Amino acid sequence: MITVTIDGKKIQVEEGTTILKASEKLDIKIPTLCYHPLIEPYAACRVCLVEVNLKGKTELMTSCNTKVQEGMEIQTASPRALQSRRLNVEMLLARAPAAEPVQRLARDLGIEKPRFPIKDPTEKCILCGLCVRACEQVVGACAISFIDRGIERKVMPPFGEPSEACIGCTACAHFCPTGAISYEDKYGRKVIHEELYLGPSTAIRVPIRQAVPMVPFIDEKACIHFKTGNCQLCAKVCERQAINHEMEDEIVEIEVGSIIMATGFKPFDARRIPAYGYGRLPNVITALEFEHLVNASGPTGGKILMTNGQEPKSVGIVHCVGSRDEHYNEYCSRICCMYSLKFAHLIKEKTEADIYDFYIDMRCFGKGYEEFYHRLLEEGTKFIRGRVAEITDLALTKEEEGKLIIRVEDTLLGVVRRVPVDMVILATGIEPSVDHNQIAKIFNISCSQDMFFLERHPKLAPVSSFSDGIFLAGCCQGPKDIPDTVAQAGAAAAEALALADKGVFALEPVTAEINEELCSGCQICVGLCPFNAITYDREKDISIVNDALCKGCGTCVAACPSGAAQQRHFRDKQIMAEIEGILLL
Amino acid sequence: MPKLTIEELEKLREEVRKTTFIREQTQFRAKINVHMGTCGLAAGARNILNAFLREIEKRGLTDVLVTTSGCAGLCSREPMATIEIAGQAPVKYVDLTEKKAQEIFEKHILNGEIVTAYALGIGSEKTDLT
Amino acid sequence: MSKPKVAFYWCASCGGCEEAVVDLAENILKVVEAVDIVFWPVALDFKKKDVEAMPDKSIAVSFINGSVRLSEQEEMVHLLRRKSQLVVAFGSCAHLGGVPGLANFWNKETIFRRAYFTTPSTVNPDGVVPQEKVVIEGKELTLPAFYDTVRALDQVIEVDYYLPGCAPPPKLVMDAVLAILEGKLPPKGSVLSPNKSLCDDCDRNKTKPEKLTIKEFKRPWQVMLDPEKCFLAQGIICMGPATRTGCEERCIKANMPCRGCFGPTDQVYDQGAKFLSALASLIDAKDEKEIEKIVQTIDDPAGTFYRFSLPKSILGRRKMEAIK
Amino acid sequence: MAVEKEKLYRIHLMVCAGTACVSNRAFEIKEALEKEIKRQGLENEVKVVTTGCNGFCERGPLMVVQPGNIFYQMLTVKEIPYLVEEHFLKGRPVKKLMYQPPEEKTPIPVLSEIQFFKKQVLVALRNRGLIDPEKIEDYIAQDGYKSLVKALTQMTPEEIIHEVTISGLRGRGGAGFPTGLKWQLVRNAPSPDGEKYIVCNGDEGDPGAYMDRSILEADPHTVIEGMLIGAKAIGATKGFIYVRNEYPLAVKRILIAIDQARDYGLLGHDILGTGFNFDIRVVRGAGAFVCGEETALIASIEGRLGEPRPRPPYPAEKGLWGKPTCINNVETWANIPVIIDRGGKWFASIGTPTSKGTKVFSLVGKINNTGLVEVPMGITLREIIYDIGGGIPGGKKFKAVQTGGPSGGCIPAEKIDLPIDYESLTEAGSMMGSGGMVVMDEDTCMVDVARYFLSFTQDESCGKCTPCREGTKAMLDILTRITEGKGTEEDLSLLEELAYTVKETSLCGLGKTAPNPVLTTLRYFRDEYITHIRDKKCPAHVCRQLNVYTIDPQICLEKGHGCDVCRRNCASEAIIGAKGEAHKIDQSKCIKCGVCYEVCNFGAVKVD
Amino acid sequence: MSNGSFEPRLVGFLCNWCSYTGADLAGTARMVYAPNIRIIRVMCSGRVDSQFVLKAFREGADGVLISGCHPGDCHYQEGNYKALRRYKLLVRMLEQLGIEKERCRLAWVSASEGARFQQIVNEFTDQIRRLGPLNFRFDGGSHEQA
Repeated sequence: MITVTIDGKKIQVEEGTTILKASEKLDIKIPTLCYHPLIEPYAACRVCLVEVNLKGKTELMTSCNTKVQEGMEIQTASPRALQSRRLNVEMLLARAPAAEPVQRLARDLGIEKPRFPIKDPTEKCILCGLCVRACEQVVGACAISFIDRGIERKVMPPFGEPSEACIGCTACAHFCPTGAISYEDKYGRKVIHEELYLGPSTAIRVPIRQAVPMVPFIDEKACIHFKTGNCQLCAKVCERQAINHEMEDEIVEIEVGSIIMATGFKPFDARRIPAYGYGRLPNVITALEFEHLVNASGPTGGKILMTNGQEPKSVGIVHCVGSRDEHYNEYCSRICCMYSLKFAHLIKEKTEADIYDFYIDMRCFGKGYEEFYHRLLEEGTKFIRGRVAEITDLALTKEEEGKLIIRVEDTLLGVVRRVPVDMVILATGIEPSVDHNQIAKIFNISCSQDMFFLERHPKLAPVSSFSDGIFLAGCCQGPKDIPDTVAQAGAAAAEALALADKGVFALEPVTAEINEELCSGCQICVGLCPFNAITYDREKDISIVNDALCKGCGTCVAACPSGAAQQRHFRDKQIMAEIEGILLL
Repeated sequence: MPKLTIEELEKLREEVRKTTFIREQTQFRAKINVHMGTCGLAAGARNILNAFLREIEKRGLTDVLVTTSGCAGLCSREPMATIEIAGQAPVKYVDLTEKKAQEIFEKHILNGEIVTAYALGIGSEKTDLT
Repeated sequence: MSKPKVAFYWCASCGGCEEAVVDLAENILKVVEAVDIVFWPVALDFKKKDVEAMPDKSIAVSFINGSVRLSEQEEMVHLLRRKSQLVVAFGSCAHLGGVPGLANFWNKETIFRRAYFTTPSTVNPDGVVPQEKVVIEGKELTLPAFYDTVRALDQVIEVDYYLPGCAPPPKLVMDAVLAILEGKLPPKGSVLSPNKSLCDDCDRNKTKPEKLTIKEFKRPWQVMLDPEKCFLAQGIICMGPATRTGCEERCIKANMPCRGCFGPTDQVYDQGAKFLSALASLIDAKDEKEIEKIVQTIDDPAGTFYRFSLPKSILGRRKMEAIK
Repeated sequence: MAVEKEKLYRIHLMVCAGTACVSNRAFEIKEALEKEIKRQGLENEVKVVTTGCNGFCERGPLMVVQPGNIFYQMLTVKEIPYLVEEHFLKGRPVKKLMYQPPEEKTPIPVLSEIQFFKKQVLVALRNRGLIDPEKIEDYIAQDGYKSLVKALTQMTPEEIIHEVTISGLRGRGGAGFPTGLKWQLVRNAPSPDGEKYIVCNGDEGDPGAYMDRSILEADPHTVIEGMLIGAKAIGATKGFIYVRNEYPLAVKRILIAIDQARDYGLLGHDILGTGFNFDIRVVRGAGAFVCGEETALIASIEGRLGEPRPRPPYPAEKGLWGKPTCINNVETWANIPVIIDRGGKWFASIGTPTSKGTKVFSLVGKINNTGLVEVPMGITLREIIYDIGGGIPGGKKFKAVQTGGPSGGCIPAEKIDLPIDYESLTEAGSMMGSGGMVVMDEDTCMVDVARYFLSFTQDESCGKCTPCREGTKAMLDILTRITEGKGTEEDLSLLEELAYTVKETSLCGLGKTAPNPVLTTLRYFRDEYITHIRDKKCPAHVCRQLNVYTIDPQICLEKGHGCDVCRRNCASEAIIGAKGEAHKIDQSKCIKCGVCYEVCNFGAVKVD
Repeated sequence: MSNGSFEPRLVGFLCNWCSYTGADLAGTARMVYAPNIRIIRVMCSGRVDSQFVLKAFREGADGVLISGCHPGDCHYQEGNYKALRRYKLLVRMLEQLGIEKERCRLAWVSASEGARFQQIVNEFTDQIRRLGPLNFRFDGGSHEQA
């Protein structure tokens, strides 16, 4: 351990600590510009100079990188240090007048105006090199570096053209102390949002604050480590060393008796209706985004705000977005009406905005639903019956300026109306989940017209699929709200338990069987069986019937060209005899 | 040039020094001055000069200086050369031939005895020697 | 005791089976040593009365190929049945009725009209038609009767064994002859070939897709046939799955689909109908009009499915009254 | 092993082929000589040898005839035939081509007698003019690689370092860090995989300094031998010679030397069969002055942006690719073989108590004998300027001398008797630096000198740290304003504050020494700054904006008869007057370009 | 059901889940339908092999009815589709064998359509009666005839 005195205070620190860190322990603040705790010190801005007296020799040293030595006496604000710091800051102010940290530092040091000519009043870059070093040390992409020399020195990608090495991770923008780096994607839209932003923020994040378990996860697509093998800052700063980038998903295979398919649904992508302007017009948000907005643990802590951060004065809720529409989905998604009413109620409660609700038919089928609808009517929500044609920001009259105009044909009044609102919530419907088809293929579940899973029988076996032992629950079988889903889940669980409880599986008596000596392995029967009960054994070159799966329809027996397949109780011989007997007289 | 060992380096040093010594050497034991006036040249002074050089080379001597000078005036007795051993008076030899030159080199330069048969006269015309 | 007597007889057939005997190449010598051929009208000048002169059951085995179309053939077959211990139906015609059996779509009258009148190359102004009896110059000439229906051998006499194949392969014939000589014969009435369908040892079987379906049926000449791929997977009708194996896939190896000449396996009553059920099930369509369109792409279902086995099919022939 | 037999010649013509003489058409002289010798049939007797820089650049192209050490200078192709016949054939040296000191009548034939060479003590330049740099045999003949054999076979690394330490040799690059100590540090520094490097710093960015160049051109092998000995001492495995790409001839010759050394088994694997491995790679500098600084040089060799990094860690602990690295200047390496050969004590006998050995200075500027001089430490300025340099041309008064290039400072005339060594120069506000010595006479404007050197360091600043990048530019702006007569009093104090801060807070040597020219000129010639600011006058008339050009009507009329030359050349039509009349300058239009002053043959134009 | 003494003999292959139940419903609901039809129960219409149809005609049936669930209703999902495909190809072959297309009919009858079954059978019987007897005889041997 090394003892040094800083501004008169004695302190003991391990070997190798820098003067800056030592003074931080004594919460003495030394100004820095080109220093960042997570990056190797660069000692280029010379603002962190302090006067150091070691064995009689006093010298100005940069505190960010000089390591303490036994018996050092350090003065962080000695006149000599202050004077040199002031001149350096003054020179930096002349170079980058618009850089806030420099302005702040200049004010602290009492500099009004730099005595040197200002080349560009809007210049922010102070050439501290943090961006270059972050790109090299943290990200490992080395996409930008300093070019030119002396006064002409600036930060550029090679030849000034966009560099392929850049992986667009905006690390440089985040490390830049003066905001000199702005970032746009190729459409010129600001990627680092100044305004409210509902999307994911960082590569390592807690999904939502109400997530169970409330544990952060690493989004591999966004995390730099999986792109360049570097960074791992999160692992560095995590005190409990709980982050290990090498962990990978494991595929675990378990033998089960029955499977309950609860693969859920995917909300309708509102972008598919360009007329509603989602993704193009600000403040047109989907129901899920509003849910995120109004949630207490959401980005705004539950306050309903527009992207510019103010409260909307008028809100439009549009029903049946993507449902009951032959261009998209003909079925009704059942849940949109009720959650739209909930939204209307929440908006009324949290803001003074007046609410317009555009519906076709108000489907309040559940217990207490209709009563809730009447409460909404009393609260003064304006219900307009008609499908919304378009949402546009093209104002025709004065008060429509800066508003979102909802064009709708009001079928009760029989007139086309233009309703200007501040914010529009699109009540998007329900669609089969993203990987619905693959799952259906894996579990050999057939789909009904509307692409949801087909139950074996709507009334007699609503929760079981055609393959025995595979049951369906929730929206994967069709749009439904939470009460119905819970009920169905209970039924599916009961069915599964019933199966498990029996322990024994009653075989169908009338199944088909294939005589091994006669079967030539022509596989014609394999393709016919809707229950995949027949599999072709490549080594023995014969087809084999799985008694558990065979339902006994006999289609394969009729089609077996060599007569090797027979159906118990309905053998060819038996039916031939029946025909002869029946036609005797 | 294959890699050298230390001995070979030293041998090479001696070898090369034999030809570059004249760049540094300032004192010499003997000086041969071949007169290369136009007449001398015509009479074959060049061969004589080369003969002397060969002799030095053969023996690898590093203390014998060979210079030329203009016509010594006695054109009829060309080719001529003045041999001077340090500290002794210069001796002028006349009507030289290569064989005579070799003989003079052995007797006069190496053993120091003047070959009176071929000598014209002893003593120098000039006093200082630069 | 003396060598067993063997008889060959040739009824309504193309004669290919007679040559098949010669196909044994050098093995024919072994056969000739072992047996004594007493009746082989196609090769040597045997006469009917020679057979009549033999005592009953004196022929060990008689190989009868060809189906029965004329009264003469019927008579000879009955004669041979009487004279021999074992009768072997040699070849598809004897075994199933063969290609001649396809005539059962017509009767005698329509056949004679086609043969002697309407074929373009026939010039028969006088309408001369062969008669069973005719007197020329005072002498009476007789011809055998021409039946309306062609019958397979076992539909006329009792047959002990069948040698399938439109021209049974020499290996099969050799095995049969040896079996007979050594007396190691399977139970009477069985077909001397394995009781599985061709797919069992066809190399193309492994190229069948997991779910075999057919969108459109095509004739072999309409498609560049892939030498490795299963014909059904290429939309070509191949009777392999419904036909008994044993022919070592000589047609398929020549890149042509199997036409079913070995006949059905034992469990199948009617090769044509059975194959129809199998093939129809593979049609890849659910809508009725769509199925109708695909079915139309098969030109001649009965002709294709009953190419060798019409007489032995359940119905055996086209309904007489329906023939005009 | 028979080395290709060298023929014995009776005369060797040592033609100087340093860059200066080459640019003075030395190679044409050589061809002319060879042609002439052939014509005279002397090709078997007279050998023409091209050597490195002889040092007396003022008098190039030059040649030394051996034996006899006859020195010919300012040769022209025209005189070669006469020279060959007269001297080489007839043996009569040609007087009119010999060096004749300005005041005396008789030429001095023998080189060693010439004043310029007499006071010089050659250690680093010992083989100057004696060997053909492109022939290793010549170097070996001059006891080349003898020290290497001694070091490899008879000395342990510690003994070598001990010898260098007691020799008192200090870094010739400019900082003057004791070489022995540096070698000891690098030897002791731990290296995980045992890898250590030594580097020869041939960047020599200072304008006016070219001693490294002439050593590399004249005697590359001494550097190689020095590095080999250093490698043995330190335990380095690889060596780099970092040479400015602006020295093409030096690069060519060092590469040839390395190849020849490798062929002879003096470099690479199992050197001289002693099992010692060491190889050298030449890295060409891209022309950044900052890359002369140790850490920037390392970055440049590693292929990174040439910018210095803070120290510690010093290159001795963590240098090239993180391994311990010893960086020494070309001249430092050149001294090593001599020290090993003749012993540290002999080397220590030369020089002052604190600065041992000799130093090569490039004597340039207002001096008669421009050239390279190697003088023992402790020699006084006066001896260098007057005895060796031959005084100031044109009888002008000596005003000051600038040492250490742009990082150095100016030493005024009063300090002419200052003995030259590291401490004395630093104390005087300048520094030894690489050895550039620019002599200035009364016609030099000190402010302009400061401005020139500052414009150099400002342009060469790598721009990494704020004080150097911004400070040099600010100082330059102020100095430019002063030279244009727009300077104010505050400018002066701001200039001083800037100079002090840049010197104190810059990250690397360049920044720390850039203000020296300003600080020393302010310290010794503050009055000149005042006259520039207050009187808006430049005593030396160098700052043209401050000059006032007038035409003396009388001289113009009587001597020049109104020849109108000045009016025709005046670009801004500031001169009025017709032919035959006295001309006048309209001060409002005059942009003070000074053309009229130059073209007027009659001295009618006056400047004050 | 008059026109002379010819009473057509019909064979019906009914699928167990729909047609057979439908026929049973017709019966329990006392819906009279022509007795000419003789019913053979199979688990699914997909089980009906073309051999059975030929066999029926061979044994003297004048008409054959194949009946299964409506497409999409099949208890085994796709059995009826296979029956439809075989029927389409079979009727073409029957025509070639001299049996009129009408003599073989495919009809979808679901479990609740007792009335529809009655109407189909009666109508089918009249149709065959109009067509007259098939009496498929020929002088060739058959299996039994030795």
